[in-house]
Amino acid sequence: MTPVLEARNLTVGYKIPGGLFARPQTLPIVQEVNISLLPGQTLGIVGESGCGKSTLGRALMYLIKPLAGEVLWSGQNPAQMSPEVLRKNRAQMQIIFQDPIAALDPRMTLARILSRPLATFEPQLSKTDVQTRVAEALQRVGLSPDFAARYPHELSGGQAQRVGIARAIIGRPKVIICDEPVSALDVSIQAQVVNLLMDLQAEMGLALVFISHNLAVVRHISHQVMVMCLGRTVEQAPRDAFYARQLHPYAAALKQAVPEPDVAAERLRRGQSLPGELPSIAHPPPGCVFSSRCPQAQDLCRTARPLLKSYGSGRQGACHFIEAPP
Amino acid sequence: DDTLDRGVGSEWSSLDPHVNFDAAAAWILADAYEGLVNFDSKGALIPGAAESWDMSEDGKTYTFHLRAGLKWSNGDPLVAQDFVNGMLRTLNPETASEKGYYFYSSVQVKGAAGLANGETTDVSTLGVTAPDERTVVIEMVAPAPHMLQLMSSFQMAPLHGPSVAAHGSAAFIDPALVVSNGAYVIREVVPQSHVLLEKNANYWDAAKVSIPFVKYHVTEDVNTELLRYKAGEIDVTYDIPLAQMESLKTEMPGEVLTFPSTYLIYYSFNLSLPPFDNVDLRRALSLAIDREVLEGKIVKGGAIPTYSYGGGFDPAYLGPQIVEASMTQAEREALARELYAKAGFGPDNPLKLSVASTVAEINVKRANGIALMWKKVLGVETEVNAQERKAWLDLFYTDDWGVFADNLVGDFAGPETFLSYMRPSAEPGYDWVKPEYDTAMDVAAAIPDLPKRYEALAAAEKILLDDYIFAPIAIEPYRHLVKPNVKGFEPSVAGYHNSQFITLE
Amino acid sequence: MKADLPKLRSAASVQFSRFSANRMAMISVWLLALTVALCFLGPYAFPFTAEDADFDNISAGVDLFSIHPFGTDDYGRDLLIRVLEGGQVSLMIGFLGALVAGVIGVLYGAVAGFAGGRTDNIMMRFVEVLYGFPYVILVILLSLLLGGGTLALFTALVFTLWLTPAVIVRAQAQSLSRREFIEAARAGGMTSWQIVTQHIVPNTISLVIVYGSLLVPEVILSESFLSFLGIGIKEPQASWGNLIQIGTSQMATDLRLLLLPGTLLALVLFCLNFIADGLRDAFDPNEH
Amino acid sequence: MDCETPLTQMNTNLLSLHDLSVHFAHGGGQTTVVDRVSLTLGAGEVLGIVGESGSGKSQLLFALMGLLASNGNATGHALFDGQDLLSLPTKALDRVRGASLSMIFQDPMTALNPYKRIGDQLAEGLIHHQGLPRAAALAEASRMLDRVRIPDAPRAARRYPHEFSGGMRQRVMIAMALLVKPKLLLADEPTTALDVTIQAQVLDLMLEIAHETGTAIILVTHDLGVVARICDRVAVLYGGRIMEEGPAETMLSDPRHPYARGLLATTPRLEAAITPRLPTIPGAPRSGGAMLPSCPFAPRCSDKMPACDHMPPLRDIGPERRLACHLEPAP
Amino acid sequence: MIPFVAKRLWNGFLTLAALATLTFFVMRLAPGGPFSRNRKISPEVQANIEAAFHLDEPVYQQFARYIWGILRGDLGPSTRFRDYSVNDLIAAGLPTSLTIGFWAILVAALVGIALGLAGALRRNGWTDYAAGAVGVIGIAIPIFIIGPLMQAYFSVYLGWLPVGGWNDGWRSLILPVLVLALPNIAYISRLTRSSTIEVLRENHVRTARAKGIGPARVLLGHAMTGALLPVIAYLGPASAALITGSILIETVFALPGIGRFFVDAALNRDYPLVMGITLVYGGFLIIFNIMTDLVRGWLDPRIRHEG
Ligand SMILES: Nc1ncnc2c1ncn2[C@@H]1O[C@H](COP(=O)(O)OP(=O)(O)OP(=O)(O)O)[C@@H](O)[C@H]1O
Ligand SMILES: Nc1ncnc2c1ncn2[C@@H]1O[C@H](COP(=O)(O)OP(=O)(O)OP(=O)(O)O)[C@@H](O)[C@H]1O
Ligand SMILES: [Mg+2]
Ligand SMILES: [Mg+2]
Repeated sequence: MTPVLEARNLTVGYKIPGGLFARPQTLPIVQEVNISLLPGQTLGIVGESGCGKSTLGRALMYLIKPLAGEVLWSGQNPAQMSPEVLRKNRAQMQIIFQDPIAALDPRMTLARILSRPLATFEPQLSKTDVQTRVAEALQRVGLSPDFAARYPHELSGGQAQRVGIARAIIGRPKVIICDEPVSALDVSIQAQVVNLLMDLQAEMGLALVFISHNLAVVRHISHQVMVMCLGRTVEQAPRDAFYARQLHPYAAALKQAVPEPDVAAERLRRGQSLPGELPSIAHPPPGCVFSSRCPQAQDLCRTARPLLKSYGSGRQGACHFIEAPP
Repeated sequence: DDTLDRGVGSEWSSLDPHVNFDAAAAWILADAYEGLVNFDSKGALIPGAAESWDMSEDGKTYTFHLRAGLKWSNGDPLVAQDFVNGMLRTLNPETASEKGYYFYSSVQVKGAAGLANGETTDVSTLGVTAPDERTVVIEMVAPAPHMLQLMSSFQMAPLHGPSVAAHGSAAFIDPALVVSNGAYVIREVVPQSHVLLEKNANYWDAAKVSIPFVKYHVTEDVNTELLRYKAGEIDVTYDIPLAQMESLKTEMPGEVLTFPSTYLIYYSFNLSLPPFDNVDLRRALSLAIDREVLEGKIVKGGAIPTYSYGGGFDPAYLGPQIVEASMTQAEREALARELYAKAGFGPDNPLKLSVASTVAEINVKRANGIALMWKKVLGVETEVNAQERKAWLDLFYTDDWGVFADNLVGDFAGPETFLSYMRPSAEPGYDWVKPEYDTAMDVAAAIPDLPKRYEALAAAEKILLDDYIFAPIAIEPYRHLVKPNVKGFEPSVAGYHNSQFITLE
Repeated sequence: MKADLPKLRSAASVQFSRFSANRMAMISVWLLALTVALCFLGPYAFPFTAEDADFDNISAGVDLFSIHPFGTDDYGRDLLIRVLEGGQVSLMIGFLGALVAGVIGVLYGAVAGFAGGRTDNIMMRFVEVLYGFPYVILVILLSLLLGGGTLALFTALVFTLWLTPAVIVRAQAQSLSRREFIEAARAGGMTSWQIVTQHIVPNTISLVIVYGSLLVPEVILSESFLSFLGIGIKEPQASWGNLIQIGTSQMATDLRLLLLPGTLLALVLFCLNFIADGLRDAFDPNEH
Repeated sequence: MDCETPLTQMNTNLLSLHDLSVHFAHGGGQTTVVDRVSLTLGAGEVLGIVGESGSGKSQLLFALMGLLASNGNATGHALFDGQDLLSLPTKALDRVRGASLSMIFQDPMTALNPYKRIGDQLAEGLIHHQGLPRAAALAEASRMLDRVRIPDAPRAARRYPHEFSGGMRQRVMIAMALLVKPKLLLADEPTTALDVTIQAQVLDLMLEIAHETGTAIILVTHDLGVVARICDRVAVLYGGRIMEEGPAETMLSDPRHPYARGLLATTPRLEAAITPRLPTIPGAPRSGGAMLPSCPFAPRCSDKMPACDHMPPLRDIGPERRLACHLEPAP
Repeated sequence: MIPFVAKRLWNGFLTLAALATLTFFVMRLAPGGPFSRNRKISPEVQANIEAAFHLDEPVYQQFARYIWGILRGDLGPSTRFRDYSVNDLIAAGLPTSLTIGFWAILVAALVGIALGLAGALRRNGWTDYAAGAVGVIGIAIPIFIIGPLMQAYFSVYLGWLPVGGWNDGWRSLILPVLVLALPNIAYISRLTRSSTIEVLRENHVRTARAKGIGPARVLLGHAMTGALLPVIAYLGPASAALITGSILIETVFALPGIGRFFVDAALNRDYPLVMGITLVYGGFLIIFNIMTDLVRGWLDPRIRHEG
């Protein structure tokens, strides 16, 4: 099967103004990332805040042009598509933006926002059909149909986030890139939305890229998990293997730090967060990106960057000191 | 206050006396330069740099005798050759002056045409010579009694060769470089703003010049000029807003000055475009215009209604008998209707025409008035096609018009400048074929004696008027507001008001 | 799951009701409608037309109970009718001109600002060339090419008036196209044109409405300037621009000639001002 | 209006809300999104508010800050430091806001001024309220950025919001609110965009500063883990009403309200077995609409009874615990 | 930034070249020439005069000559104002136009923005209506009416200020500047009001209010930046137009500026002068547009050139 979404050695960055005399510079953010996503599969991406997850998501949608490497949509490179073909292909993919409110046009009612993708995907729909579909989509994300008449500024944060989700699913795309899609939802609705995405996946082979900080949710929905740190993949593994044991110390630290709704346990963990400097993505350290905070860091880690290596059964890690997995 | 502030309307095109073509700048130049003759405060011809002159028997040669001891403003002696050089400069194609036509067309100075055309560059072919330092001799091809009118500084300014040779056109505008021979010298020039003149101590008649400074202000907008006048910034205006003529006459009775100019308004018909080839129709249209109402009540600019073409400027010229002039308006209108019907038009078959006019307010107003009169008297449907000036000029030569709101400014206050303009041989573009007129004009042109010449001209004018190739409308006046303390600013048909004859009280 | 459809009020009907709740705007709409009706119907109430000159009655003064209630002009034509008929032309040109200039400018600017980069650069440099081209010459050429008629007039009016809205909208579009919802629209597979018309333009609407309301009088007044260059409304047809022009030249002696058309124009402007504000508010989803 | 506690008694607390309601005018009608909320908060106390999405948490905080949208208005009383925030004139309110009362907004993406450098935005409050010179304020700001784990803080202070990731902006918001050392910090889902390691650090920082300066915190969150980590007390909001309130320990170990119980039960856990579907609270969530006299949770409640047609009052059910439910407290 | 400016200047140069070329050729399609008069002079003489100004050459040759002239910094002789070269005329008129335009745009921007902000803050209150009325008046009463009225009152009746001319220092400046600023005040205030209303509701303004820094600083420090972005875009071409002279103002106040030269030149088919002023205006326009883009980039980092 060809992957619906693939990234090969993808490097993405931003232009930053270059000061008085200089031309704008390009600052690479995401570096040499490889992704391959089959239909019906979910890739969970977790990682440090500011490590380039959203940037990667945008690049996968070809909203930012890669600096190097390539993105492939069902084997085709959007860089080589005509604008029209690009647009059509892009419509098959959807993205749920991290910032729910900013991604909604303040001058459109939800009805218009939600019927927009339908006009692209199913232009033949009648007006009442569109209305029905909009109402249905709202309900599926736990909003009542009469929200359709509202404007974005009349929504709560979670409601806006759900509208973003509704917009992404309404056209029944092949791929959805979800950038922290449930962060503002209470657990019950969060569960409802995750269930919805999984239902869709089962129904029509939807492929998902699921960026989240909630490791429990990621565990639930993903087939593959990828951990990013400072723009690079530090670990990639099938879900069960990953949750059973993390190869990379950062991934392990992440799992350690997940808070539990248990007051006694949590109180004990107060003040026990990872020490050490956070490196800036603009000036990445020469060695391992995690070296400044890694409890096991050695001199080698500070001077040589570990490469992403395979450790069998689909597991990859980028650390000098990974013990071979069982 | 030792400064006389005068308005000059819009910006002059040049302060170079051999190039300037504007009437307004002519005031400034008449103050700064003096020709062989001059005009007094009433516009009468008086001796200028020349104290006297003689005419030959055949009227073709004039000899001017310069005053003794004439000087340029920088003290250099002014000699007869300077006048000859002035004319040569005007005629020289390199000067790119349009004023040469005074010498080869208005009067025919021997050799002038050849020099102006660039046929020859040999200055000795010119019939203007300076046999000695105080004598200028001008030979013409044909007698022309009006030539004296063309000997003032506007046409006949002398040339201070060294400064022009050294500095080019800057020699006329840079106060440090200007050398002139008039009652005043130029002290300050700010384009679009003003020119300041100061009394010339080296002027031969400097003792009689009373105002030390004269400042000419550019004020394009007449309403602004009026306000400036009211605020005391200007003593003599260039013009008066038409709409305010009446009220100003009552508001400041002694200060409104109007008198006829050589600016003739007439409406030409396109002879090569039917139905205007029909003389009856042309006459009908002319008759239907109530010139009194038009000028007195509608345009209100103080223009003098006229039925003739060459008359009204020089009182000595009586012109031909004109029947229209002695009819009442009712009679004219009756006749007009009759002729209109005769030409085949009527209420069911109204004439439709378009008047090509410039966009100037006064012209549009007049055109509108005439259109409404034609409509009322004859039922003619008129569209006023107001065009920007250059387009209007161009339009004339395209023949793509029915009626042309025409005008002509005479070179001097006499009939001949107008009548010779209409000569078919002069190709003014009216498509009027009339050998009789050319012959009649030739006859007149050969007569050196003025009264006899005027009789012959009147005969010619009769031929012209009888064909109604145009409808004469009115003679535009000069309109000035003059502060009560300004004395010596008096009516002058040619429009000369040299500051040297003005006094401030 | 099947949703029962709620009865939704369309955005347009919400906007309409919001607009009609704005008292000043509604008064203005009625006043404007009244003015328009007067201009188009009023002249029929008189036994003569705007072109009938009454030479015995030139420059008659105001006498509300006479046949010429506001007097006559320099040719004895009834001033009131001329002002009303002038209104027909001016209002038509004003609104149509503003509309056309506005639409062209807004779309052009929105496209340039949204497209950015080279396209934007070329489009805006073109605008600069048009800005820079000597207007007087342009108008003269237009009158040569198209004759002095309405088409030339209209072209001359619109030719430059669309440039400024284009510049303003382009600036807005530039900021907007960096916003995430535009990115979302692009991600949703909308064509650039759809994004421009459905996202960019609606988000500049309040500026556009306000600027448009200023364009109307600008068009009406520029028309009189154009008649200085030989194109424009030709006599005997009246227009407010011309009437104001004539009135201005006589304002020192006969203010009446200026006041009548001037007041009507000012009235229309005030109405537009309030209507624009009302529309602005009505289109603003944040208003309640 | 029926007062449960006399106003004077509230003065001992840093903040006491009394029957605070928020209404939105809506094309003629009115909707109530926060309904008669009464709460108290002592100095240095950390109160967690959890609740359904759209239950009025953010609006409650906005009401306190005087920042409701133009169509919103708040009624009731909110005594803070002896002043009623709801009736303070803007001028007086401005002496409180940003000085002793600050807020972390839920939407960090749009809440930062896109036209100003991060550092300037942070320093502004200090300059205004504490009269610090600009340079000193900027230095403070970059120190605080460092504490919220923004890498390369001095340089970051000179950058603009759009150059920051979502989580970084959120931390900037946190830094901004903490910088002025307020008496009360209103934190609206402050760590949603942070990975758990940084979240832990930031929460620690908030506590640390709260201890240093005696700052009380109202923390809105959906993450019961976060509640467990730093909250002293928790209030559960549903449909604009407080359903249950009590100390964090007991609330998390022994929630009484069916909704609170549902929340705890549906929280996804790392150790749980992977099921095809995540458990949810059955029934459709509320979505605005008119306030009914009934309990807003009733339609979804598995223990629904006829009495639920009337909203039960918030009653004391144990030490510092209050509950608004007709269900008898479990034995 | 400097590379950006350099690139824009280069583009501007190309624009100017395009403008010059277009104007040069298209201008000659207009009827009439610099020396057409209603009294027709003989064709030979006419030809001689035109030859003196090289008008007899084929147009492309004239163009080449013109370009060569520009390269040497010589814009050629004026045909309407015969005593001067185009360089002289621009040097004489531009300072006046610049001075008046500069003050007018300054006054218009300050007053317009202030009125707009006031209107936005006190929406549908008296301040707003008053600001709106100023706007309507600024637009409805054209310069050729308000100018004479002011002259009649302040100059003729009160005698405080000169009616016209450019001889009275700052006193000559006041009326033209005011009258010229008025319509621009209208535009600027209306645009400002509209965009301020919008910006005031953005979330980041709410954040600013949460800081308790007071309404004035919220407005000036936070809301205004966004609100001014479209206004600044408007100011680019508007400033270029004002600074290079307004024909109406210069006529009504009898001021020696290049706005009047421009129209006069166009009406008289003074090709070199039209070209010269077109280039000056085009140059200013391009520079102002670069400046507004820079200012907008400075205010809004998101649109900062290539940022
Ligand atoms: N301007 C407004 N006009 C009308 N209703 C509004 C407005 N703003 C918010 N609401 C409604 O008020 C209710 C409460 O919103 P609020 O933002 O307080 O929710 P929340 O509890 O913070 O939810 P979330 O967790 O999703 O952020 C929501 O139903 C929302 O739709
Ligand atoms: N427009 C921009 N210009 C320069 N740098 C940028 C820009 N946008 C983002 N960055 C930088 O890129 C990095 C990655 O940003 P991104 O938004 O992809 O992070 P993220 O992984 O999504 O983080 P979070 O979890 O906090 O949302 C950040 O360090 C940010 O500072
Ligand atoms: Mg992100
Ligand atoms: Mg919220």
